[in-house]
Amino acid sequence: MIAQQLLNGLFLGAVYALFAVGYTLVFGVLDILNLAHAAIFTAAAFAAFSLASMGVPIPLALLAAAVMAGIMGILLDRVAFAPLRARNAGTLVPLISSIGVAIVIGAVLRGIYGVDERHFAIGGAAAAPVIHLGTVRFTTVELLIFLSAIALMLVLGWILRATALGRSIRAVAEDRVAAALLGVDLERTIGATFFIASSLGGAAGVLTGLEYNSATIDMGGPIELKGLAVIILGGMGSVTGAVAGGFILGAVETLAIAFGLSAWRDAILFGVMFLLLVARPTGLFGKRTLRAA
Amino acid sequence: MNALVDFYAKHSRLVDQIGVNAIMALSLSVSLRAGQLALAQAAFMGIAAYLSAILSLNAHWPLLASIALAMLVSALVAALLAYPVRRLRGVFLAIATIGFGEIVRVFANNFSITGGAEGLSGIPNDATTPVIYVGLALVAVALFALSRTKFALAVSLVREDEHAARSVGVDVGAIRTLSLALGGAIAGLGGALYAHSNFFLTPADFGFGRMEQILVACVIGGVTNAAGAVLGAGLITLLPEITRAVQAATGANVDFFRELVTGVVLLGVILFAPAGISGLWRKRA
Amino acid sequence: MAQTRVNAGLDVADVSVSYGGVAALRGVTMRIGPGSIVGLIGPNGAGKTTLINAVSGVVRPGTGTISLGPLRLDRLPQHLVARAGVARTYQNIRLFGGLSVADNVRAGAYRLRSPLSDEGVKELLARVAVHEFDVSRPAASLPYGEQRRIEIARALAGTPSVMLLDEPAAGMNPRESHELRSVIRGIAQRGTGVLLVEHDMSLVSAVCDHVVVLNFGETIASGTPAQVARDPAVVEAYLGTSA
Amino acid sequence: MRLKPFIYAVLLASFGASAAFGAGGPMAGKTVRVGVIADVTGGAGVYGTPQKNAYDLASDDIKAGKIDAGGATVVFDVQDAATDAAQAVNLMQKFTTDGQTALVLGPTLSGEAFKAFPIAKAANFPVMGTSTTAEGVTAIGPTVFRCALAESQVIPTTVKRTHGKWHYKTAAIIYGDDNAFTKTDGDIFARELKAAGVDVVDTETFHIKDTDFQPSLTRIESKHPDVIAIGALFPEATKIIEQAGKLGIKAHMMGGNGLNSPEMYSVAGSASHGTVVGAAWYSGAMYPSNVNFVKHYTAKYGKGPDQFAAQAYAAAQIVAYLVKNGATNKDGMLAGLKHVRVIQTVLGPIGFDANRDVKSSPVILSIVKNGFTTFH
Repeated sequence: MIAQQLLNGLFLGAVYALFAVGYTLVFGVLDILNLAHAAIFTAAAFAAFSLASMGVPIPLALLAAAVMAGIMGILLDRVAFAPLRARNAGTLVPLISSIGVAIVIGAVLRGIYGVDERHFAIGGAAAAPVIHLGTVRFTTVELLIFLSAIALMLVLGWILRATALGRSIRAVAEDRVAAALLGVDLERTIGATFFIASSLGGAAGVLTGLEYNSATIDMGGPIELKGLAVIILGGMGSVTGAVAGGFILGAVETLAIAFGLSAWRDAILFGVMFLLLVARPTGLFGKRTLRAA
Repeated sequence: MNALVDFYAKHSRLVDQIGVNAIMALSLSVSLRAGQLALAQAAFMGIAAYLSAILSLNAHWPLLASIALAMLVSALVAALLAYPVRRLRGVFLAIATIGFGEIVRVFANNFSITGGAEGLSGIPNDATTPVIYVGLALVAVALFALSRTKFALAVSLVREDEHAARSVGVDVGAIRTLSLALGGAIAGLGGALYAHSNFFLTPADFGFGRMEQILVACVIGGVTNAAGAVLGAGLITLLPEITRAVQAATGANVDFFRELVTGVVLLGVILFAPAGISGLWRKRA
Repeated sequence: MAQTRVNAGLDVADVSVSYGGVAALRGVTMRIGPGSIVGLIGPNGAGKTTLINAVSGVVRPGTGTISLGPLRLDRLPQHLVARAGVARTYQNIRLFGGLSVADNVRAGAYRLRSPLSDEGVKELLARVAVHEFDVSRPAASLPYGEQRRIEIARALAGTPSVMLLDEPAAGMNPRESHELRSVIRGIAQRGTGVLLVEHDMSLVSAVCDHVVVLNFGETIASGTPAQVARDPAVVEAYLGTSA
Repeated sequence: MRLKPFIYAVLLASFGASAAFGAGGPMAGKTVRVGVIADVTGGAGVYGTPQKNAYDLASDDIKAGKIDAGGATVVFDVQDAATDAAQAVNLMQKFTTDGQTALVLGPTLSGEAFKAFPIAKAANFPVMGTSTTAEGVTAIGPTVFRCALAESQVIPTTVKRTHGKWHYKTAAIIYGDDNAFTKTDGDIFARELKAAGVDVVDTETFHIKDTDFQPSLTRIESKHPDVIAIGALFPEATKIIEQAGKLGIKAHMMGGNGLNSPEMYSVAGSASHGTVVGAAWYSGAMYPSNVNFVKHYTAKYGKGPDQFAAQAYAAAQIVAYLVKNGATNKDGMLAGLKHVRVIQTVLGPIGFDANRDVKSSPVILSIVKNGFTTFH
């Protein structure tokens, strides 16, 4: 049973991680919590559903939805964050404006799709052909979703490490003023950060939708709070940390249930996060100093 | 006068909700004024709500006594929470305290004394409008009185620069703990009044959604003054009913209309008045 | 504004501080008597700010003692050191930027029983040569030199026994720097001991009774400004490189 | 006002399909306003929207004479509470004080009902829950009625019937512990299984909106239960069943009212086949009004009705019946509801017991390809 549970946790953790890297990237660069990330995650799942129902192949739908999510991210920044950034509005006010955008996105989705759960014609991951491997079983689609998540995170890692854009993003995250002095175009870099973060969040939404064969208006609710736990576990602003945090969360959640503590699952999850924050305020991989509000 | 009586007869629940939400927004403003983005207000509210309800239902305590103890316990919990999070600031503090709130909610779900998800019903509905508004007035007066004390000075110094505050002799840890405890006590009042004006409690009443509501009310009203918190709470509480009236008047018969307007209003206020509604009024004055 | 306790002067005895195994101060000893002005100089990284941090309770010395008369300061948290009567300024100004000038000055009197009156605020601002302007302006909106002096006024507001000034002339124009001399002398004349960390040697020579020179965390010389200026070790370590 | 006497008759004849009085009925020219509180948006929008749809359809059907309201115009003023108890409370106060509304139907969730119904009780105002199935709802007061079969009325029969056929010895329970409806499911399944001598080998909980149930199901499978009792609403139940299928779990599955939705077979597919659902309504029931309801609802909204819609439609049929018999205001409604014996609805013949709860028998269904069938 434990082997199957660890595999369950691994699959779960991959999507958590993919969602959280976008979350943490925006925090790392801008020091703000973007509570509209979950709304973009949801919008992308619906977009992929629409495309798939028009006959677009799933991989292409995933790609297109991720790009759309990225564009939404840029718009989100222009509408909700850039005007406040220009005024040095701090961390609290952007938090509220991101809540406002999340409500608007939810309302628009409701206008387009109604309240019903939408399902992909190909069925959920659980309905796909099952692969038996020793005592564990998983389906081909689950495996593909897992591999897609990993691949996307590797691409992000490559962008951050090896490209000029990645260097700019890291420079802005390190010290915005210094980066500007070194000639980094701040607004362009921030826009690119939002594109990348949101397209990854969107991809996580599509993969979640495929995994459970479901797109709903409020599918972002649970992952929004769990995503916070993930980025704290890993260390806010640390992409490696968010990946590790995603897998740790998947494992904690799965093992809590495996040991018969399903009723206490969320308390354990947030308890672990709380204790880690208390013991190590910068998270497992965070190196940044603490910031005042 | 008759129009007023008639209005109250039709909307007394709404009036009460504004009062309770205003108290909650004020409770959050206390820690925000000390620069502490501590988002556990919904949890303090829940602890106090359940405690005062259980005291009334099981021990038949009178209303005021149950409110007093609920406030005390809620303040104590807040003060205790201040210790483990003493090294956390900004968004880190926010997330840790949100996590604390989730843990409290899971406990409320699993304890039999709270009734779990099936809730706690039959709570006496004795927090009438005058009781709620006397509570709100007392909080406002207390905060105003405090604003002229050394404590208020220390709070603003901690918000501006903790290190410099220490260098002039401010015990930053004590001020943080005190401001959290004071916010906890006020949230306790709000929670107890909520319990006694709603007949029924369920853990979902005190989740992240509630915390968001309190935070939004506080920030769009304006963090730095009591009037702002009350205005913000008023707007947030009235918005669903205002949009309902607008929807009826315009015949905009679409389900998502109210949600859309709510989001746009929220965004508009925060973008055009980052210091909140009360900030707008101040600028002009 | 009466002193809250008898000022017996500050004694730093054999103080060492290390950060993660790297020694920042090694066995430093000095005394700042009431009303005296002690200069603390040395190249960048010599440990000057570390000493101020140690005295003001920001860092805890590994060995040695720091005392204000009979009161041991080296085991007290920062805010209690401040309440005992040790005030300081910062190399990078740390005003309460969002608060008004008047509130910043009032904040300095936090340790005292009674709050500062409006007249008290004006008098203190006059003592640091800030005249004639709107005290309700946010502190962060003022020019750099004025902010420096307001920070000194804030430190003065608590009627300290000892005042630690960390490069007060940095960023000041020559006229302001010159005005600063009388401000510092004025502080000492009222009985407050002053520790002045400064790169501007003309200022140090002009106001200090005694100068301590640090290099790599150790005292390499001390004496009157004139004695120190002639010390070969100082010339080599410090003056030689910066003059 | 004195009410004219009601005709208390068991209307076995098709009550809905034939317009007995049509536009020229005894109540012609009268307008009766009914307030409806439904969560059309927000987290429970997926339950409140079918309710709204059902009232819209019922409104059309009354106009067209397919439901006989004695020729009166019945206005269903459907207001969205947005899954916000505060809005449900405000709506309840608005409806009970506007001087026009004769009866309030809803809200959607029991948690909202516990806050809103006491207001109606204080105003001596009649209200009827159509989906608020938690225990204690009707106990709030003498003006609170319910036309939805509670889980406590459905699940005991479900356990008895399945146990009688499958003779299982061990069971696992999986239920949502953060929602009054599904928590009640969990409690009642535990009680009834124990009473039947079944050993409950594992109990798992989840939260509403969860999507991944594999860890819980993996644990359940390790205990090899003969049967799995599901306390869930259909969005979670479809995923539980689908994922159980993937994990190769062969145990029998059963659940309550929450599983009575076309989504069960259309989404979970073959994994759902054989799942037993105890419910208040059978979509395939041959009552004429039900046949018409299912047909017209499907035509109008492009998908079949679920139980939320059926119970709301039944509430509208009850309202029409009361109006036809002279109830035009709140006193008339209250008196009418107290005296109702049996009304033909899409749920079958129903009435109210002494506790104002619906008197009706549950149906035990089994999921087959593309639909439900009765379980034998």
